[in-house]
Amino acid sequence: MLILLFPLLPIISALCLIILERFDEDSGDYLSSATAFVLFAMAVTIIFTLNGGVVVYHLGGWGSPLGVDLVLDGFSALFLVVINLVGFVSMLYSIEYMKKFTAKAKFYILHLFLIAGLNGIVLSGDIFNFYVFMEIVAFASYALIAFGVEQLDLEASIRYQVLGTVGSFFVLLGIGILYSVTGTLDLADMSRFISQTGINRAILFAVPLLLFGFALKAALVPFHAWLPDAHPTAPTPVSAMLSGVVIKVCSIYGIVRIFFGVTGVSPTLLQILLYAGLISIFFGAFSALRQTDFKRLLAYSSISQIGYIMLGIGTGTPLGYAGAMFHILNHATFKSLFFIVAGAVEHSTGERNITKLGGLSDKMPVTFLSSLSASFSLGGVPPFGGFFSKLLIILGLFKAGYLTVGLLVVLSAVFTLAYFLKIQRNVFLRLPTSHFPLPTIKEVPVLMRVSMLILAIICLGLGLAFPWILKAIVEPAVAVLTNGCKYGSLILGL
Amino acid sequence: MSILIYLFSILLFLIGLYCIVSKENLLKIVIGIKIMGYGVSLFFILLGWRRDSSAPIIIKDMAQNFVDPLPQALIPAIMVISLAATILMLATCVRLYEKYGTFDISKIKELKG
Amino acid sequence: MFAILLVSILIFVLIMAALAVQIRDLMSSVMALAGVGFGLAIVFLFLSAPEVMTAQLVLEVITYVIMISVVYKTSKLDKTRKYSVREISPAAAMFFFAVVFIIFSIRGIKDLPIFGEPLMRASSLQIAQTISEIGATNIVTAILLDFRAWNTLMEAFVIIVMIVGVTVILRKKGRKVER
Amino acid sequence: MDKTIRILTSYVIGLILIFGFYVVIYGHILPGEGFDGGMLIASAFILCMIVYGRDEAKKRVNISSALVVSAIAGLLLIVVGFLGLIGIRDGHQFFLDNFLPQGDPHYLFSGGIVPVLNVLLGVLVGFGFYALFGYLVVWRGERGTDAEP
Repeated sequence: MLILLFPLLPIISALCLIILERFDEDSGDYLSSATAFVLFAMAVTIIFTLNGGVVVYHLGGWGSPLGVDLVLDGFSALFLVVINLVGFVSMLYSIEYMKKFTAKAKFYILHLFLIAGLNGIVLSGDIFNFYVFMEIVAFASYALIAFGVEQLDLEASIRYQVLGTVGSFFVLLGIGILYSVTGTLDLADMSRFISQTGINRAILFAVPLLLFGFALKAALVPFHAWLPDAHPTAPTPVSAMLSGVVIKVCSIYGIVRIFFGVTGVSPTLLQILLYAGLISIFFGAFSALRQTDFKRLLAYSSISQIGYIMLGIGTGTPLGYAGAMFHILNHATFKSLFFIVAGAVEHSTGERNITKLGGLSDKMPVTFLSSLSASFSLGGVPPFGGFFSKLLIILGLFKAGYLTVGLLVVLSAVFTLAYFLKIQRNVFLRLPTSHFPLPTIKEVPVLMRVSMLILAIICLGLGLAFPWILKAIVEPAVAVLTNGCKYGSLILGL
Repeated sequence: MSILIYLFSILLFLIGLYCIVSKENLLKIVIGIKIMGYGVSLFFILLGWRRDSSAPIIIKDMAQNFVDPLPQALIPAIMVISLAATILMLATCVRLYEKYGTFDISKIKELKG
Repeated sequence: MFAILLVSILIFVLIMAALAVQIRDLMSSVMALAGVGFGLAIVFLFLSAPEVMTAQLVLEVITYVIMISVVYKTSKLDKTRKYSVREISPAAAMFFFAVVFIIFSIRGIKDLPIFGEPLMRASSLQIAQTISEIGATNIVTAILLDFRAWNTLMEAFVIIVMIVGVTVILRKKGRKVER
Repeated sequence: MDKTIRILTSYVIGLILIFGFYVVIYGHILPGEGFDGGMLIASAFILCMIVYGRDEAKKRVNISSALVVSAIAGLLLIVVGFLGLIGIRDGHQFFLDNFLPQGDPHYLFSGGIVPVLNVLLGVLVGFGFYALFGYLVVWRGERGTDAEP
């Protein structure tokens, strides 16, 4: 019954907020962060209680092919932790940060719907329900990107809306074909039917359609046009959620659940994922080196880090899968931490251009400390989490026989370290160059510091507690990927 | 015959895609998205049609073979989603028109790529 | 006879869609879009889907009222360049993509169940249990509001998110201090 | 709007409302659905807003409180779902379970919770689209929609 609360609790508190907002304008700060904390606590208890099991909840009491089911297994438990962790931290951060914007209560309503949609995607055992939750997430993020209603925000939002809706229609066409061939909308029933009757050419037509839609949501290289505009112009807690969680859940979860679980993964599909990931790693790294705007640099680095995860999935070996899953966890923490740091720098100095900033390390110690832990974790310095996930991916590549690709990935790790040291030097360490009012800058308010410290500690904790995390969170997620098409018989057995 | 009928919905889908890709006017892009939504809902209904069978409403003493009701249950969902997408885009277009004075994409291109 | 009528209306719908794309005057291209919508409503009637037809008609009227008011409030004419450079290069890429897309879709559609015989595995169970388990006679509403009630509940919240989103986008001033 | 339209709409609005309520209430017997019925009710109010102007419509139904009514309808939908979870019907503890009696199929009181959900969905969609129309369509240039309370 606990799974049911994940999508429902934020929706209930969002609806209460709509009613509450009528009476007192600036309400909802503590209601929404309380809901986000309860969700995070529930996600952590799920990790401890689940350990490898699968929970299925039949809604309305109907069986599998008739009604809609909620399915929770190792893979979605990993995503639940990621979503609710970043959701809680960005909610805590936005209490102070959103004072600059008008209509704060509406921000909380949309942010709660965003978390509800993400939780719904991860738990839905029905392919059309997965699409409806993807639309809730899409609409909430369109409105949140255009929250500060100015020329840049509206333009980034309209560009993301057009590409997002086109991607959704392609996914919908794929779902229609899958329904017509298998006769049901339930993922487990569909996967068992396909494993019995085998793949016919209609499914081979549906797979590229779905891949096109998911690649567009994941901003892989040919379709990345919307990401470098959407993430920098959004308010900071939204861009932390967007690049930390939304581009992962909408695309990678869909790819693994539908391609690995239902239609079965062919080697050519894995090759496509591998090389698309490789291209977006290098594209993201090179264009990130040229950027001068802090958040735009982070957006490009998101493209390259998503490439790592695609690469990990594309290797096809359990080691590569473990690296990809662990990198999802790592990337969510250090990328949202970096966006929060960028927001804190912009909050106190009002300046986003790196070349003009400088010497903030002594003025803003907490921000500097957390940005250090984020850049070490991203660069892959041993005690931090990032090192282990990249190591696993590279080992997976070598095991799968992609030697040249493995060397290229090692080279790309150097690039990622390069553009993050550039940030450290420009923003925090060197003396300010131009007319920069250094003495007037003071540290960000307490709540922003608390959220930054939480994420910084978790970044370090992921590295130190790596063996336990590997066993508790990553192993069950990898088990879902490796046993692929047996997903149907596993779920229907319950 | 069955391929021809399905091709109509795929053609409608492609016309919408063409309108989005090549037109410069924002409202034409909204119209293109609406046409893509129509194409997909037509495709779902074509999937669910059954030869010589009646509409899925049980009437007291009528024959019992029905058209496939499940795609028909999904269509209101798809239409509401494409409606919501167009209305959100129209709202953003109205605000963009107020800021830029025109719907022409080439003039709105303030964000570099 | 049925096939001829169905194909002729579908051809009418395609022509109206092409018109809606190419007409330069925005108000008449919205009218052509309305033609597509109403033509589709007739097609849905032919394919014996009355529920969907009412949904299509009602949802369409609301969108066209909103579209016409937006066009009336802003610019009535599509003043973009007639055959600009931007239009030729994507048109060629689009034509190539359309050809590849149609070839693959023909290959794919051959394996779909034939037009008249849908594979009704889940829905035949639902038809059988509508009267006995639920007691409603309109099977589509029974599916929407009881078998898949969770899905329709989330549809309703899509609408609420959209409305809050529109109020957010249309408010006068976003930031307290202009950036 | 000139005189003739005002007089005609005063007659037509009654018919649209009747048809809208019919579609919502008889949704589980004859073709009609929560979405369509709610939209019909909303289109009656929207016609009144277009013809008689915004302040006239606002006297009858306030625009920003329409969004609150649709949020309350959403909460009621979830409460009906939780009622199924408590297990009023013996042995069935599921969310959105059909716990009301089924009645005889071809008459109004049949189908368990389907008509209840249908009516709530109609209220949600109707008031929601009325609020949307109040914001989007009667939006006047630079003054935006913040002018009205």
